[in-house]
Amino acid sequence: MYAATALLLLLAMGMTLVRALRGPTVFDRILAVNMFGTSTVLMVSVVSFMHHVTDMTDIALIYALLSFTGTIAVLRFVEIDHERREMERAEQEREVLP
Amino acid sequence: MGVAIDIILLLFLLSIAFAACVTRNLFSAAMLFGIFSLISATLFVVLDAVDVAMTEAAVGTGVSTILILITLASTGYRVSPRPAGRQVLALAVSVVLGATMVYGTLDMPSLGSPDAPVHTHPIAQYYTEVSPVEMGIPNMVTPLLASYRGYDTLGETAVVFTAGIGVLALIGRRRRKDPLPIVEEFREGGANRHRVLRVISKQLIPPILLYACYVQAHGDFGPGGGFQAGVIFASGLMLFMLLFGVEHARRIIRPVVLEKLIALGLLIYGGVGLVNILQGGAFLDYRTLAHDPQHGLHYGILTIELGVGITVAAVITTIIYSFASHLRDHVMQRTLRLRQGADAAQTSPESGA
Amino acid sequence: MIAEHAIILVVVLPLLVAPLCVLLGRGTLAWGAATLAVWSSFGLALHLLGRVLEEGVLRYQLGGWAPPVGIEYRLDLAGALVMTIVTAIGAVVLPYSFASVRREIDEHRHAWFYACLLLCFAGLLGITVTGDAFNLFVSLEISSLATYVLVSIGRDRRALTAAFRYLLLGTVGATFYLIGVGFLYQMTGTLNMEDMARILTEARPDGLGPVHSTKTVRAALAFLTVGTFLKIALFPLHVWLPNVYAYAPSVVSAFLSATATKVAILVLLRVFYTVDGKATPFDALPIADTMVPLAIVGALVASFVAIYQRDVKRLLAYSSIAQVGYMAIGIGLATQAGLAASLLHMINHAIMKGTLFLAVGCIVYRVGQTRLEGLRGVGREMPLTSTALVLGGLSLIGVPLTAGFVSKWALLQAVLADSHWIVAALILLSSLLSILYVGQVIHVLLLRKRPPGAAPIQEAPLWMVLPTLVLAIGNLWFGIASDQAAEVSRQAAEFLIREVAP
Amino acid sequence: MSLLLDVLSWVLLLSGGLLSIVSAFGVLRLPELFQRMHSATILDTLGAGLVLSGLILQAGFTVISFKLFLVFLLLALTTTTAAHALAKSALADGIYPKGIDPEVVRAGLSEGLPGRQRIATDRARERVAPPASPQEDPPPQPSEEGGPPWA
Amino acid sequence: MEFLGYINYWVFIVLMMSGFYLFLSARNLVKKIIGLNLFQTSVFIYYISTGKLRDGSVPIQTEGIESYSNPLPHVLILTAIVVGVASTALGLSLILRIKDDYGSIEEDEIDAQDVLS
Repeated sequence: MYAATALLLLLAMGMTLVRALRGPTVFDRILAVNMFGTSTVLMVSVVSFMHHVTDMTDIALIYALLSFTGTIAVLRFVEIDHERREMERAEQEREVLP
Repeated sequence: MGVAIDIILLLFLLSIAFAACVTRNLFSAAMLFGIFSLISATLFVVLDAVDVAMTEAAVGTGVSTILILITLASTGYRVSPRPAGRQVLALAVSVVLGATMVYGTLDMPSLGSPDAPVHTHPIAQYYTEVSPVEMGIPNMVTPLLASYRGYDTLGETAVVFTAGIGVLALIGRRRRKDPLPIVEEFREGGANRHRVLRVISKQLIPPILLYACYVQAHGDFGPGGGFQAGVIFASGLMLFMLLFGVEHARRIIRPVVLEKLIALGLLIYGGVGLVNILQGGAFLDYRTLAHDPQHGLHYGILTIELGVGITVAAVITTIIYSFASHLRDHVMQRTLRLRQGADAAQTSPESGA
Repeated sequence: MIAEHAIILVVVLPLLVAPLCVLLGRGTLAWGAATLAVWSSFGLALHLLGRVLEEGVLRYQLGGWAPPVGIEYRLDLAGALVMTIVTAIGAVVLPYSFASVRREIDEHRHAWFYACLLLCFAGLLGITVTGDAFNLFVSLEISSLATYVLVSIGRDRRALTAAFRYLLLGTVGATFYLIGVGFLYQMTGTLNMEDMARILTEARPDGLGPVHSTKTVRAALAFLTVGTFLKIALFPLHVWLPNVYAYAPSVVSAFLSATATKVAILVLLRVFYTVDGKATPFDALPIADTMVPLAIVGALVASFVAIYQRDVKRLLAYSSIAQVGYMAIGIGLATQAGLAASLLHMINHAIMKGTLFLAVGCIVYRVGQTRLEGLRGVGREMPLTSTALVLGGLSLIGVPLTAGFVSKWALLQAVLADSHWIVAALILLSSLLSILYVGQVIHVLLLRKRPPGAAPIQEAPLWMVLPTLVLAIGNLWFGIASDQAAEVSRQAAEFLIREVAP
Repeated sequence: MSLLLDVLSWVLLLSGGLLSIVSAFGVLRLPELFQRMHSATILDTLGAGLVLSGLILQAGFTVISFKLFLVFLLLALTTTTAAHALAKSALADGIYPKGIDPEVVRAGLSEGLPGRQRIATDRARERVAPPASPQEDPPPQPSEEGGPPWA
Repeated sequence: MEFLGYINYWVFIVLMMSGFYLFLSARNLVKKIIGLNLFQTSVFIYYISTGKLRDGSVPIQTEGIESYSNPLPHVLILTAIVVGVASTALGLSLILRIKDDYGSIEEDEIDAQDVLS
């Protein structure tokens, strides 16, 4: 029963992985990584029940926290990178003008 | 059944490693590395390494990937312009490396075989049978980490201390008399757009920090301990820094205090060892700490886990603050230059026209 | 009570004074704490050397746990020898560093500099003393990380790229060492070096012969040696060394050149003799006939390249690679005489290279750069520094009555005893080359006149010249009264070899 | 009684697994970023809810089931916020949902922001005039001209 | 099961090779660091697989379970992971400083500037 769920989750992770590898824009990749984190949380919980060692839910909790912090960090740095690209373009335009 | 999961996870790892080698986009390489360490953490769970899974996820996905992304954001490199050079030489050398390793695995005991020397050696029985009874700690990794091989962990805390001091020495901000003019509206503009994020994070950050203390103390019974707690504490502070700006975060926990905390953690750890010497035992022999050896062990392990937790939390927070403020100084200078440029442009047309 | 715990206090004292330096905050206080820690380590090291000479191997159980379960500190004569070299050089460099650091490193980084110097010092000592394979990896990482920070803390921009390349290659070397230990752990089940050596000679679980003849242990040996070659900077893997020694602050290059390679060679000896000793590694892997040619070619190429260097520190760095080649020849011979010669050469090379780099540091303190053109005639106005430099140079060449001659002579005897005529001839050839590049430096410094408009230069401050002169006289003392050092290194070699021969 | 619990948790677990397959399939096959995001959040809330409640039924009334409920609460809270942040960044980066009139998007963008942000939206507007090309190599999205049915 | 036991080792070795290849062939300094991290993480996976017992469970003492996997490799890897992160953090801060002083983080551009000076 657990094994079946684990396999289904693994299949889902596989498909998300394909999207992560193929994703054209950087946001597709961020989306895939975020979804990957969530499915890993579920995977770990199911595997811990499969091994009859139920102490692993702490790990699942940490995965959830970290995938959230990671996603927010990536988004902020993509934004900052975008803003700096804006400024570089503005700088080039200003040098061209005078 | 575990074998099928094992094989599929290994296939994932292989595909990511190849993709990382092929891709020329640095952002995607960084995120692939994030997924790689997340899957390897899941593989550790399947291979019964619970503490390592927690650390690998917290450190691999949480810290390394974020630092790589900050470096990319501040160096402004998205696609690495040149194709990888010297491919043939690199391939040849790594194939030779692989060949020696495969040659090495020919005589290895197969995975998990009970008659492998690793399991038949007397210390393996000692760690799994005698230590829980002797120490009274169910999680066998913590006594091994803190007491049997406690000196390794002291060395490791020293390594973390060196990394903290190194990053401070390299890109730490000089204690300026006049703090940088904080262009608030520039940062506010960016952060204000995420009002939803800031509200949610305000609810999330206190539980994260509380959870870090739980992980710190829970090291004896389940997966947890000094390192994981330190990293979770630092990721909580990082979340705050991300959403409320580095300047604000630096005012909450001043970098000077962090620097002292880095030193304090290592001193606590070493101090426990010196106290043991003064009490007449060997270095890091906690049995001398209290009348009953088992109590002494518990006190010793809890104290050094606390020392490790303080150092790791302070070091990772310092590293992330230094990286982020280095990035912010860069963006700041560019803004000031741009603003002066814009003012100059406004004045020169009138004078020019 | 101190004597009983001396073996652990040598390492832990500097390790714990480093965070103290950070807490103290100001550069001068940090320097004072650092000097006290290093000098007390030096005293403890001399005390330990004496005890090891009398009682043989000293042991210390960390955490009070018996060896295979816990970590054990095991100090034999070779370890005590290298420990004394490291602490002696540290004791000389620390007083020297007060003025030199003030000139070369920004003010707010002084406390961090001394913290990292102490950590590098403690890491190197940890390697010499440990009896546990994984603990050696941890100490190796402490000293390496501290070294990367020390190299890149100066103001020279090229030091950053040098430190980055050193970081990459150093981490690869450490990971190779980790793979080697992993293979050995899988075949023996333990991490204690002596326990490993014992199990390696026992029969395999499936009884096909001794454990050390398995393919895994051979691969482990290959990984350990390649990882250590990277750390020693033996010929093909020496790419990182010249820039690191050339662009690091002068205090750091003096300390590193005299100690880091010696400790890395000690790791090689641990791998060959302590861990794999009884398995007579020299026939398991073609080590002897790969190490000696590599070392000889390395010595020749490095000496040849050194002649064309325009920067004094890079020139000395290339000569370091050549000298490491001589030590590698001594070990590659796999005979007791060869091993004793390379241990003796460790002592003498530490003193030679220490003197030269400290003297160059004095010159940098006054002149500010190390390019040969800029140093024309500087020797005339800095008499004490130039005498130290000349003494060091002569010792590097191997002029009789200096330390260099003693160890080169011992090496030649060891090589001739094995009737390797070609190797002996090539050693003499590379000594001739060393005359060329040392002569070039002395010629520029002493015989050339100052450029017309150059400002007059006084002697470097007392606290910098005194340690340089102490080491220069050490050169002479070990050259003349060399029997004591030769005796200690012979005993150390004999102990390592006796461990192997049943 | 326990048989009923087992069957129920078995059903919950499998339905959660199937749901994650559906959501992953959606992420893989849907042509455009914002549609993929829509399908990604299925797994976060409902998929996780089903799987975790299946496990909670198995674990019964213990600390573990409380922790599992905590995991579900955290997941529900964080993944939705992350999806919100992702959408905002994508819009700020100039990627607009295909088939929806850019004017509507810009209105939405500028409504919630204080005046100070006019410049940011103006800049975004200029960029909308030329065909919005995201940062990387042009996206090989299938260019069915017809566009989604609701256009 | 015999054959499967060795599959894992060969997969780890392929991972190490790909990490090492990325490390050697990358021209960009950040990609070198990523390659180095991949190489180290796969070495850690190899270490943990040595400690796994076929039917052993997680090394946390619970009643009713006798055979546990060996906890020693777990402790070694806890140390090695933190050492890996420390060197990554130092490497990345060096890259930031190199970017400030040299203006680029491509290996050959930096070498070119070094050769001139």
